[in-house]
Amino acid sequence: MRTMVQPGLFTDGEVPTLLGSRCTACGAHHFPRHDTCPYCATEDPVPVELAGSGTLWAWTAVTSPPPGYQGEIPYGFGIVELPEGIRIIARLTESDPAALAAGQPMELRIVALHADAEGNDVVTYAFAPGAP
Amino acid sequence: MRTMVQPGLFTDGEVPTLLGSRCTACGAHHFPRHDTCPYCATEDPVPVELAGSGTLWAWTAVTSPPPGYQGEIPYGFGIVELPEGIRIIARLTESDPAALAAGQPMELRIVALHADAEGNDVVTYAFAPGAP
Amino acid sequence: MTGVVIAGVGMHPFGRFEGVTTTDMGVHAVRAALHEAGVARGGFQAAFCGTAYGGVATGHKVLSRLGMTGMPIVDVEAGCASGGAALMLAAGALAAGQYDTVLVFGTEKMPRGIIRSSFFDPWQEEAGLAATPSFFALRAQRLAVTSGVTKDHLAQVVVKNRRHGASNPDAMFQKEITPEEVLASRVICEPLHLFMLCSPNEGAAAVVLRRQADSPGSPPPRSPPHVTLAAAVLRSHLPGSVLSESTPMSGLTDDAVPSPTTLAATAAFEEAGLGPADLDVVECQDTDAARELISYEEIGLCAPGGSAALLASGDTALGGRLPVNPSGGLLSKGEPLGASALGQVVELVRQLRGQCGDRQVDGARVALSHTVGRGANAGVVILTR
Amino acid sequence: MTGVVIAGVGMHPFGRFEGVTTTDMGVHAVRAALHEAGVARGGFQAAFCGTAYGGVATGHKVLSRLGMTGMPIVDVEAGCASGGAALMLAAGALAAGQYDTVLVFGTEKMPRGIIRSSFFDPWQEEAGLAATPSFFALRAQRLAVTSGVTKDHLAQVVVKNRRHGASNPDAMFQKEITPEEVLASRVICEPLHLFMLCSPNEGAAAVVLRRQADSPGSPPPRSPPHVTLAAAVLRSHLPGSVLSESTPMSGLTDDAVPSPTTLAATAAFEEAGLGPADLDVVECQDTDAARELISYEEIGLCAPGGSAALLASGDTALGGRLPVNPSGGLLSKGEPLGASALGQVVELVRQLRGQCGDRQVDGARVALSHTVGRGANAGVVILTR
Ligand SMILES: [Zn+2]
Ligand SMILES: [Zn+2]
Repeated sequence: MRTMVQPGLFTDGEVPTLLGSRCTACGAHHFPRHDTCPYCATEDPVPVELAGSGTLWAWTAVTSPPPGYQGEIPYGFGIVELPEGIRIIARLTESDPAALAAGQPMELRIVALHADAEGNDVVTYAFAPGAP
Repeated sequence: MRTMVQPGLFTDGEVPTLLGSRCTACGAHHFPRHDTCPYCATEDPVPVELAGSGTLWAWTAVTSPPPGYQGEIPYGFGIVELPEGIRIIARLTESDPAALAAGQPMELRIVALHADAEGNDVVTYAFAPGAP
Repeated sequence: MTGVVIAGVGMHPFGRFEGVTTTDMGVHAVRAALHEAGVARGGFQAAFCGTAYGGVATGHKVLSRLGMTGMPIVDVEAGCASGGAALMLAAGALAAGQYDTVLVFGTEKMPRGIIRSSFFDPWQEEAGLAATPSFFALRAQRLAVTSGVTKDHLAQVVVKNRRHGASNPDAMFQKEITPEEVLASRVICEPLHLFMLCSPNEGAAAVVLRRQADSPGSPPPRSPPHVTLAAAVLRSHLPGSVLSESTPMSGLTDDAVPSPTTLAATAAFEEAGLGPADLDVVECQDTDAARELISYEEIGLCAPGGSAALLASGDTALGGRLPVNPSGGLLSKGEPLGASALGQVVELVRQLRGQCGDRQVDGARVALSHTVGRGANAGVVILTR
Repeated sequence: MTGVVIAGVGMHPFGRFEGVTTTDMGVHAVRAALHEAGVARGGFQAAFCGTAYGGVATGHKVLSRLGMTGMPIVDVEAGCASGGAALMLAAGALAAGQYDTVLVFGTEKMPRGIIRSSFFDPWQEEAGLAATPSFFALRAQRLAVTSGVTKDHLAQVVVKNRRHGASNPDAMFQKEITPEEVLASRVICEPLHLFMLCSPNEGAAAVVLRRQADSPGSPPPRSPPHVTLAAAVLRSHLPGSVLSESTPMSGLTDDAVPSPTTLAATAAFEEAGLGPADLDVVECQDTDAARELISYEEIGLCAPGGSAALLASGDTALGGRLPVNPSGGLLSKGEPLGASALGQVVELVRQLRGQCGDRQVDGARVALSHTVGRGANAGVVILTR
């Protein structure tokens, strides 16, 4: 069985998506979903599914486990720019910084973090190098 | 073996004493020892041994273990007035509030709290009903 | 007088709310207060957030969620008086002309179970001296000596406040209780029984303050009667009393040292140009039943030693001369540290506006809020209309 | 101008001090500052204490030990900018005429090991996204793109600050380091190596502020040259940057949103009636080596994109046109959150007085202190003599 690290962040289907929102007043996109637009304080953003692919904007690798993390190290950590005009903080499947390049295509994946007490795989969103 | 819950608070001899200080400027007594008088801010209190007996000023009993406490419950908890003109918060050996009375004589005792990891008795100061 | 008016208030009920975060509650209260004040994004220039357990950047998380950041946001911790401290800072900054409009809020989810306070040293814990309710019990016992307070009086405080709280939709306990039920609850520390102690819990409260000079000549359409902040004072303890909220290990036999509450109340009355006789309604610290009675004496609602008699007279119950804790007090509401002082202010603003329904104090024009807690800090706020 | 002067400063060295408590360190720093200001018991009317990990009533414990309580004591938490927030509140209250003299101090013992911040949600921790140094690394990597900053530049920041710190008796590391040693330390997160990150540690700092109107016409005998608080500003973040200290999970591709540091610096320069060109010495946030370079650009010490060139010019080293972090910065001193901002102020006051010996910036007359941390909060203080 798979269990999401947090409900409401992403869908875990064949083609996964990130669950964001869009402000109907200023047009900005948000991730995770907001009930108030952080950019203009309008209170009625609409839920949207964000694009599943984007380009790499910044990246590094985490080499020792941060607080509360039980998965494997090292892992990639970076920022992916989506066509909606937003940048997302995310895990990267590639943990060798030298194997990545600015602007390269990235695709959304759902990846396993660790097994929980019931033996379920806890999964989260991540980006992987994609087809050019 | 016995070990003090905190060094510098009391002596653990045949006739135990509380280790206080006295302000040479305003004459007030302190417990525990202070390096600055809390009452007049003078910086040179002198160390003194406080009287080993006093009178009961207020008391109750603790019936469930407070945070960080590993000893037995219930135990007495109260305030004893010493002839130096100070009132001391202390454990009481008597845990039945009905067995105590305002103004009754109290005597200093060193009592065991619990055994530490090495099997030593951790001891602290307490007051017991004394001879009238 | 501070020259500051209350432009709006908001509240998240006090209680236990599974799945609702500290931020969620803060957003709820702040949104309500801003709405009432007619203040939108950009309409205030600083924010003060009271919290004790909210953690890093509590205020920022609330305002980020609302899309309202950029201004100074300061998180303030002053124990039970956190909200009072935040109000004092905000009022001072407004009076200085630093800002025109300031947001003050508090939000808190108290940990469950016995709360381990970082206030005590490890040896105090190990020796069993970090027994918070015991200190309350010793104060209650002394009150029997100085003021003739009996267990029946203590039960009566609970009965009164729970009766008041029964009509407060923001209270945790909205149900009356009998003296017999109070005295049948288990003894925590003689003379205090379980129901004589308030419950640590969760909640949020928010207040928008505005400089009077910048207030419109007539209140905006949505606005109820103008409430003015006549004083907001914070004081710490002076050494001397072994039973002070500063929780020392010793004290003097000299009983003449004023409490932090007396220091704060005296300064607040002076700032407001008012005295105890001018008060119509009071919200005071009732962490335990005895604490309410001590507050009567320390604030000056009665002479020293007179608290049992004042309670017995019925004056401090709804319908009496000077209702105390018409909200139900902490004994009905519970105590979310960072929010409790502002929760009192919200209640009193609503009392002064005449919005309190069944628990309304008729014609209230002058109100006092009082909190005091470990540190020690005492906060006293006086409001008028 | 705030109309406020620095009457005295004091400091407990930054480092690791086994058996010395948060209170002990605060007492040490406060006592020194009060002594320098010639202020005794009763000589100040309010106290503001910055701390993040000190726990309940941190300020009260320090002042209780000194026998100086009764006045309002407020504990302030604003992350790395806690001290800056406390200074801003104190300066505002003095300017408002609420007080004549105010004590501001910060004291901190940071937990050892990886610090678990309550800032992040549990799911962020579980997903490995609560990786604080990684955010710093991403900022450093972007700085390579926008400003041509290389690993050699990052190493050079460390070398410069450690050289400065070698003559600071209050610093944790008082030993120079070579670029080779920096680059040989292990990689924490590309491009950041271990020695490019500051160490969380322990320490305290204190400042006594006085309203100018109440200062004696001529400084008291013991007093060194008068230092004036020209500005003390705190700002939070505006949303937009995914790499903001507010640590959002997403941001916009719009890069035009000003950082909290830029907001605070702009407001501080305006309040002081000064600009970056007027500065003689700066202490800025160097949590990591890249952060110092980002600070150059955000404060306006150089144009956007110019930080690598400014560093390479040698201008920001001791002996250069505008020395930055003459104290050695956090890279030499370590970072006790609640004390770090006031530690900068202590250093700058001593620089303006000409008391800094081997690390003295000759003839310094205008100084700027800058801190920024999670929240986000940025504090900027400008001092002049
Ligand atoms: Zn919007
Ligand atoms: Zn003295």
